[in-house]
Amino acid sequence: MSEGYLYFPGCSLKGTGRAYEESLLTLFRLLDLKLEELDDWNCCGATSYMSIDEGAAFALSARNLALAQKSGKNQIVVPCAACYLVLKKTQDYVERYPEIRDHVTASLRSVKLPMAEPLAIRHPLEVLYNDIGVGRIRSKVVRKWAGGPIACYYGCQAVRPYYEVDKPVDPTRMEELLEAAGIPSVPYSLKTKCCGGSLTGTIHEVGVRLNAILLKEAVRKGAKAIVTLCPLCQFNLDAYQSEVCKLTNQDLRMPVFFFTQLLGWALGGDPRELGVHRFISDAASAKQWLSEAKEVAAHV
Amino acid sequence: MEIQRKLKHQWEAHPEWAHQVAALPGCEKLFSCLQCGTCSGTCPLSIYMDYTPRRIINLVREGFREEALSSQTIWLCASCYSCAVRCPQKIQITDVMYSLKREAIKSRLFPKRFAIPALSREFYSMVSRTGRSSEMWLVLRMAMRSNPLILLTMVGTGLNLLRTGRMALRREKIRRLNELPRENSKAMEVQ
Amino acid sequence: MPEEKFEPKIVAFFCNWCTYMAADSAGTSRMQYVPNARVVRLMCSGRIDPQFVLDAFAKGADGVLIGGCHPGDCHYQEGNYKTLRRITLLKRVLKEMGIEEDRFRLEWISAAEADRLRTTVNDMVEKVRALGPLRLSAKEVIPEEVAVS
Amino acid sequence: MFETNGTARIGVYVCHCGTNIAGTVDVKSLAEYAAGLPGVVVSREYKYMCSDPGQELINSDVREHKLNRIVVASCSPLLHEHTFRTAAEKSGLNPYYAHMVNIREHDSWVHQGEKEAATEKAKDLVRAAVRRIRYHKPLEKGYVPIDPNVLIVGGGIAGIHAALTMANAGKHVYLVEREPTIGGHMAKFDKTFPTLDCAACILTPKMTSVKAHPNITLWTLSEVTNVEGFVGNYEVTVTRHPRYVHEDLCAGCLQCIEACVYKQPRFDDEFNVGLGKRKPVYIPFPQAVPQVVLIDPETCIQFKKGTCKKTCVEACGDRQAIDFEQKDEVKKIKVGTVILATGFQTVAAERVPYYRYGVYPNVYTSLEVERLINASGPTGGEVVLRDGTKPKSVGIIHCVGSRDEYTNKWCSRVCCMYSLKLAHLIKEHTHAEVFNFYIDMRTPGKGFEEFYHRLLKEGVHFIRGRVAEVTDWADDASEEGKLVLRVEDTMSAMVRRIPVDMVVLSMGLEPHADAPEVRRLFNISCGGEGFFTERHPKLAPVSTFTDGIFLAGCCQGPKDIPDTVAQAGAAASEAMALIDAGSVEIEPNTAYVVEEACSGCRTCIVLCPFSAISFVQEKKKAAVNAALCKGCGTCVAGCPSGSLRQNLFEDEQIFEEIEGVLNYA
Repeated sequence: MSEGYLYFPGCSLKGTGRAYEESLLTLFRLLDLKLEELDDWNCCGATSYMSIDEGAAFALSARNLALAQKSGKNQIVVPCAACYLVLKKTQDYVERYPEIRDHVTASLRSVKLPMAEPLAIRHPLEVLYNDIGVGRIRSKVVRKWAGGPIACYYGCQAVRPYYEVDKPVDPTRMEELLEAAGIPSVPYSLKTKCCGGSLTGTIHEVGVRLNAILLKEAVRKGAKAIVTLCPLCQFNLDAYQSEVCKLTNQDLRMPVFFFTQLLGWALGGDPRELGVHRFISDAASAKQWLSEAKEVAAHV
Repeated sequence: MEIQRKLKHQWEAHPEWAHQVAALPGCEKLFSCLQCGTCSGTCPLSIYMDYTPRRIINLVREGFREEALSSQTIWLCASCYSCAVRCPQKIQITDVMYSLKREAIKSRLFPKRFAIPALSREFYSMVSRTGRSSEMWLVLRMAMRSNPLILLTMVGTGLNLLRTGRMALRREKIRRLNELPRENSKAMEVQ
Repeated sequence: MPEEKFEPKIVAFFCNWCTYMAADSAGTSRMQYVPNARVVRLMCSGRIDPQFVLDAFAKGADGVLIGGCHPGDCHYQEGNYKTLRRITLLKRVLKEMGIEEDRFRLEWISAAEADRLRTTVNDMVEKVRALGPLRLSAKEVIPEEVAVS
Repeated sequence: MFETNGTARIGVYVCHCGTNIAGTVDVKSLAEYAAGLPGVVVSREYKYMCSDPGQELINSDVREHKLNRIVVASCSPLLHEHTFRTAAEKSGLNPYYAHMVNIREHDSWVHQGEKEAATEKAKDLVRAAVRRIRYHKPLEKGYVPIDPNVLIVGGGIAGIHAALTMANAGKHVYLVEREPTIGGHMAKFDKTFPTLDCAACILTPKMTSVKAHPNITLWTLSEVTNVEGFVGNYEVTVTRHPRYVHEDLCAGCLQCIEACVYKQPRFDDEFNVGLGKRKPVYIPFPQAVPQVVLIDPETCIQFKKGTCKKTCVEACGDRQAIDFEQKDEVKKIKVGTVILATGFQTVAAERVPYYRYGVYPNVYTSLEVERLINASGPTGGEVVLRDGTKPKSVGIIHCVGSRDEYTNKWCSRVCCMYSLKLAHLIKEHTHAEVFNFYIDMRTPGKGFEEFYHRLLKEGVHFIRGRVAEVTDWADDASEEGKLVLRVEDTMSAMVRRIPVDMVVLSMGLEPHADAPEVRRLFNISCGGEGFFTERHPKLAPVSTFTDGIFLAGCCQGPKDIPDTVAQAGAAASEAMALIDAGSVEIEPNTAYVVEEACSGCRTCIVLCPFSAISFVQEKKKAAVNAALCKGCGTCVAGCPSGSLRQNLFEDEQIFEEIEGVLNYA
């Protein structure tokens, strides 16, 4: 790991998903993993761009790959599920479709950028699981969880259609890492169902309904919190909870964490540096669980 | 309640269009669809669509262009790829949906006052100009273009975001804007 | 004829039990491929005498393709191993004669691999087309006896 | 009459094969072109050369124009070479003066829409043949005697039926079965569609008569481990694995099972696909044939620790049938023909993970449910869930592992019908609400569609849609504790959630995992999907390209019991046709030595895998034993002095062909 990883934050991690960035950087620091932010990166284009102009969409995200190439590093860590997928898909389709490759190459050439050689586009979950490993996480745990079982929620674009982050049908790496950190999880059958993404902002009522389903099932399975690996999932489940409760008239309130927050906390990170103050729903429990920590021996 | 005529004449179909779609990246296997409905069954949004994904595939395959392009379905698709990875014929349905969205916007066939095309276009123009998307500005402009009432539903959320410091008020911009791909005027003239 | 499009001629020696059948089933399933190959049917690729290949090149073939059963699948137990031994030797001879590697190919294609046959022929013709017509320089005399076994 | 190798008078016949060839190849100009080739006396094109009038054409031309060579440009020689050789023979020529050019499989069918190029190719190929055939020689037909004994591999319904058919006709049959009993999949079924007659009632009598038949040698727990020789004369090695019980001594009294130190059965019972339990000493099922117990060394204490009280041996008493020392026994047999009836396996349900088999206990495979319904099954015919309760609602999912790029592309052909059967039986046993989820309902068979209608009337739900997922996610109280099937009801174009107590996965059929080894052993070929390939899909559906080896049942492709039995009968009669002919014609494409040229270097001797070449000391020359030679020609290519030659593949013939295709006039 000496040479470290490039880091592609994506727009959300500078805004609504700020806590994801904060906790990710903290966690990686605790594990002595170097993250170097890609200089002058641009928006990946997300799903909207693809809906307007395919060529431009690929060219846009290809610029990031080109910048990465110039930086000389051969792997880039992408925490946002949407960015992760777009970058991977760009690399894949450029390989697979000559017409796309030609368009992108031309577009990059026109601004004096190289067409990047394939590089390793990686999600932090998979980096932690493969490069650090459940065992090392377990050995570094210094705090004891008091927050009750959680439901691990993977959403869609991190686990589909590319399967490097985890198994497609029943992913379990978040559970494994969190179990190692002493945080129990419940079997959660909706872990790879979609939260609707930007629908909450566009066809609001539908977006909210999708999140209602996710929260209801989490409560039904006895989860006290939801853990995510995507800024949009976290935003939807967190920001619209009160609405969901109204809609279903059930009390479905629970904190919605980033897995990096819980791991960072278990490894002794400063709650403030993990973005503990950025929760909207049930912020109280979140704060409580992430601070009231008894130190424990370095094994669980 | 209004009564609709459902008869379709073959001259209303555009078989050649089906083949154009099938020629696009990701849409190659369009014609191998068995109409099994796995896509609709696994889709979290199919329950809100006017046509289920399976029916969209068949509309395209049979060349019913207007029906497919003006459907709400393609805009409800959240690109979660469930259908794409589950289709027993490996049809990349998500890519099919994208190509339909693009054509719908180009040919102005999307549902009026429907927020999503507006969002996409705002997003597109903002990113092409600044290289970054700033959620708040995006939402504002999207709302203005489609249905300002949306904003009301968002006030609360907005305040919460402000309170927790999760809303970027400053508009992000990259340094080397010149490196961004040129805006595709054809796509944008729609505005 | 470099001015008009050059159509390579490929002589293909196929064993009766695997590759010839693959070509048959490619037909029955109407797979389409380039019409440049001419098949000479033999019972086993083991029957292929290096002189057949040299003769083919000498008499104007732009490429020679040999198709046999996968190692271990030979209808005659081990004929294709013998082929392999001879071909490796022959390849050297051809190299010395200045015949590019892509012009001479040995492929194991089982009766089940119709599609593999299709792609192999397409691919080889494409490569040979890129190389252009084979011109054996005048001093090139095909050795009458190439004893390889 | 024209047995001359002298000046060739060649007749060329171009076949249209309807439009199959004529649609792509310009047959007229091809025939005209051929007419101009040296040695060609007559050149014609005709609609169907393989038809009687087509062959008659050859016949009359031979008489009229004194032809002595025949070139037919039509389909693959693997299909009609024999036809045209016979035609030549009928017209008084030596059959080997006829030669075929493949302008269908290798030309018109693969270059559709390229009329010009395809016609050019056809011309090249015809030219090559015309040049080649000038060097043909009259040859004696080769014959080999057929050993009347037959080997049948696989003791399912296909193998059983073929064995009885041939045994009744007085042939001696070696029936080799890998499992401890014959009966195969059919023995596991409860009822059979569409007639619903009980599988055991129709199968077990046949099983017992196999055992009883004087002409059948039945070897269970046995596998074919080596095959040598050729049509009419196969030498087969069969390895009989130990059952640790002497078949001839065991009376099937089953007292040893009673006496076993394990008081309760506690090991997964293979016959009940893991749903039931058995002891280390057991009999697969009550009507097993042979009616002989066996001991499973994996679970028997005596084998694992060597410290067992051996109560089973006591119980067996004077019979002394049990023998812990039993070892593999190798049998060598000679047979003339072989029938492969090695059957199929069902797709492993784990390969379709979205249906959660092995995750949710109440998801079952169709085969498991067959055992649950079966009166002699683990629950005595009670259809109950793993917790012993009766399901109130059942979902049956068709096409699991079939018609799917991720598992198998093909339709397994029997799933629709057996799913209907299971739906009926489950309803009958449990009065549960039954839902069938299908993509297309396929009921092409006698009484099949009628059976479908019967189920419609019985009130079984039929939902056209492939279930997307089986989940325990409850959307509301009505779904609590149920398995929910989320599916698009494509007929009403609605997505539905259907909660059930039991899910049945109708697993598809696929080739046995070790089909490739069997294929290699018997030197036959497989299709891309792994089923054994028949010689011709329509005209030779039970033969293979290896003479004397025939196919029966699902090893050739998925099929139901009636078709399997029909095919087994066909395979049996094909084999008997060979046997009763007493001998079979073989290609005279053997190698021979031109003695004056042979230097006696012995290179060839090591080249021959069949040790058909010997070295004659007194002459110091090699000699080929035509009876052993298979005609591969490897020795011919290897002979440094060119003194080894091969009939039908003489160097001249091949050189002519090469130069012919290369347009050397």
